[in-house]
Amino acid sequence: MQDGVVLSTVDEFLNWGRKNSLWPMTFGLACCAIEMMATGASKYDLERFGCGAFMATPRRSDLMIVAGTVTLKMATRVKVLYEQMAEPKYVISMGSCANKGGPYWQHGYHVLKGVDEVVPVDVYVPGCPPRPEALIEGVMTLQKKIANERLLRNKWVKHA
Amino acid sequence: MQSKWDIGEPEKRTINSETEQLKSELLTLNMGPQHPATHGVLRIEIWTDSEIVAHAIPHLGYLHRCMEKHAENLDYRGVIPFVDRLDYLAAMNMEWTYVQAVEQMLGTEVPRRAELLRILTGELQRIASHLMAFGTYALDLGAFTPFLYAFETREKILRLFEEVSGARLLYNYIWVGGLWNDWTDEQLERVGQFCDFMEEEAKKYNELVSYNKIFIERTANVGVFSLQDCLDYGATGPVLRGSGMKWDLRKNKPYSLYSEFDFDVPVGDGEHGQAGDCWNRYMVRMKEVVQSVKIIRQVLEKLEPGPIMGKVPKIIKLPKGEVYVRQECPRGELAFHLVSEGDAKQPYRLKVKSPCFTHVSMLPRVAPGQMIADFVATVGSIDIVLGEVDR
Amino acid sequence: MSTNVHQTGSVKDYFLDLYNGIRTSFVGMWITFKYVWSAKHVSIEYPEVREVLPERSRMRLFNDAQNCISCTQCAMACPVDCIYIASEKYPEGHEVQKTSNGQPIRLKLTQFVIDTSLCCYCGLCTTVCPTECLTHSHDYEFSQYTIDSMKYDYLAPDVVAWRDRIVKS
Amino acid sequence: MLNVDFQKLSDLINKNVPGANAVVNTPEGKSDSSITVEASSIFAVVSFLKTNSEMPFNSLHVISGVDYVEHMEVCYMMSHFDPEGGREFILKIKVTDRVNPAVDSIVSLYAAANFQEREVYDMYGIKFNNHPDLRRILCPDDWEGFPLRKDYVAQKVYNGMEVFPDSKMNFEDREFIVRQAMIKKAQTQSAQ
Repeated sequence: MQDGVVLSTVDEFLNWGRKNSLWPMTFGLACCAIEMMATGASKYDLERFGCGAFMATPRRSDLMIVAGTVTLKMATRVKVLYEQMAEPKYVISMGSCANKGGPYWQHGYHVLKGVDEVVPVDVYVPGCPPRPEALIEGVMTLQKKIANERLLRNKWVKHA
Repeated sequence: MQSKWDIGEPEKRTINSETEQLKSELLTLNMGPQHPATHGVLRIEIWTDSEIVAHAIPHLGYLHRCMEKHAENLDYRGVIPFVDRLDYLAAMNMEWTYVQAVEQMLGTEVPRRAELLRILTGELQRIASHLMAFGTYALDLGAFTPFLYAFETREKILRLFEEVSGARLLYNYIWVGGLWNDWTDEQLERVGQFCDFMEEEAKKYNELVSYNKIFIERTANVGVFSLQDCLDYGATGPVLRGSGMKWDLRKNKPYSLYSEFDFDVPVGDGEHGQAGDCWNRYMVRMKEVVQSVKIIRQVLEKLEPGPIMGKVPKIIKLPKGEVYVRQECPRGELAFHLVSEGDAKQPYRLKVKSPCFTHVSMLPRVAPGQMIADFVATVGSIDIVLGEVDR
Repeated sequence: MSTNVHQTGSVKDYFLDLYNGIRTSFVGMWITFKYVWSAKHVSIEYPEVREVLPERSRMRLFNDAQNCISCTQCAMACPVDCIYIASEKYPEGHEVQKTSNGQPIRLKLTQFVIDTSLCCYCGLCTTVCPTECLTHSHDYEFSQYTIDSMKYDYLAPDVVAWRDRIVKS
Repeated sequence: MLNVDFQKLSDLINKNVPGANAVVNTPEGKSDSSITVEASSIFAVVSFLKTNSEMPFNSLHVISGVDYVEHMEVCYMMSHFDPEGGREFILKIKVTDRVNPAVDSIVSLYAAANFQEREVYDMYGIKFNNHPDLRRILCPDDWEGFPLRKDYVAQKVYNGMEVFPDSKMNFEDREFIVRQAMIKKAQTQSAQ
């Protein structure tokens, strides 16, 4: 109870709101984008997690799913898109290519070796491409992370 | 005579007399790389005069993954996973084309059952790819429901592919000399059931979208590629057929066992609009789905038990030489120019002729004079996959 | 010029267009409306209900280190070079163990690392394995917070516990 | 290859285009034949192929480059779309100058050549004279080097981003392997 009842409750409430209304950006790069679309479609239905409202603009989205290979030409654009997103913002790196360059890591002179070189990544989803379930699991992992955020407590509570 | 590519200086181009009088300045609009309607990371610089496109410049390379460089560093079997990732919506057809190129140089005899099953998977993949084209095209034009139907049907094919190959999207299933796994009778039976289902479904999609008056108004007479343009730019596949040329490699240069099969080659006939416009291009795909079902039915009749793998050396080394192998893929003719220097485990050069690359180069030709919304419809109708454009 | 100019026709054409527009829209809506009662439930409610994966599904790689003979064929076949194997000779007088299918283990495996964040799940490594110790498991739920935890050391002690988890689920 | 009599075609080219020097390459085995012409006459040859009445080619499929270290080759895949009977064949030219290679552009004959030539320029650095818009197409405009040449070494840093960052290259694991291999080699040598 060192954080205080009020702050904890308010934090929990804020986190609950944040984690259940993650709006991803419509941002497909390569093969994984197809699986991302499949996740949003009827069989897997990402909407069940409050995460299915794919927004066409970065300004009103909270989650960027980097689905596919990030090339050096694209990397600066990814960064610009990330910077345009309003706080709080989260990044899921989906698939091997976005994680670490994937199959193109060895001779890919034009491939960025992992999207974490340009934007901070919250959750890495493995797979090439990941199954839709794997992406959903990644979203759930992100929700767990958001649920443990100490938004107000970090601001107000002093730790010993 | 003004050559085809040259559409004039953007500044000097006159749209119509009205805009000439207004003397409006051209506005540069940047579509992409992140844009819902460009199907990936295509960036198109559009010079617009109010709502009318005066000039469109495609900028490619946002997904340039150096596949051709990788191919020069990998052994012949190891290239297949990379070939998959070219056109990730039609991975089976990509594999098949590459494998055919290697087999032609190697002189491998592929067993009959393997060839038939390749046709089966290739046609199933064509259906899946066209379903995707159908769903996303409807999505581009503002209809969301067809997307859900298309994906629901596509999942059935993906489930079959996953059972037989182990992956949903990028299979690595067609190997040099044959196939990785065999289809069981139970799976083939389900393919037959799927054929019945797909025929009904195609009728439903046509009622739902194709013959919808609003859809026809959006697409008919929009983005017309004349036949001469198509030939000049080297367009293939549904784009060429949509413009009225009855050219299909499966008929005109039958590879594999396609000469044994009875099917039609649908062409854009101008039922609505005129040949070469978005509606006819789109309709060619929908008709091809029915033809693919027809081919699959014939495969199921012809299939007999037998081996699925031919004789292939453990380490593949090709003799010195080169081949240029073309195949009819869902998006057009895919071709591989495979050069081998002999005595090497790697290809010396693997050039991919991607159909979408050609089709993207046609956009500057068709764009001038279109509304922006019509331009989106045109980009959607050529059904590009950026993995294949940029490679 | 390819703009979509509405054809100006007679009044009859105008009303025919209107009628066709409404009729075809209703045809489409009727198809969608039929889903209200005739639709099958297609959504898989994932965390609670899981789709049974086909037998050949290729998900996370698993190496049973006890059966590995350090032949490095998988590392050679891997098109993306994400398998790192190292081995050394057993000291003299060591009793040669055998794998489950009877192959002698002549080398001592000292490192078997797979970088999952590079793996492209193509399945080429599993097909060349002579002892079938390297397999694709059906486990796909392993998203991580850090990139370093994507690298799997199959000689680590906790890997057995991880395998038990797969076998159970 | 489809419906092409190579000998007849090369004779046709030689007869109608002076200085073309068309030679048929007939390889062993199952490889495809091709026709090599002089690089300087490529425009005339393609122009002839497009307009002649005996064996016309109404479409250009693709332009591909191959780097044979001592020389480079540009391959033009000519194609004829005709439901009655199609044709296709590979037309080749050799480019010997590696420092400043240049050939004539054929964009004014086939619009398809526009993007294809840009790609060959991007990958091999072969300049095309009279090309309307010869820029890089796949790589960024400020990219260094021509990636598909055999002697290409990728640049280290592009735009502030490392192309092959050390932290992502798994050096520790691979070094371990290399070290093990060296030990093994030393052991075998000492045994001998």
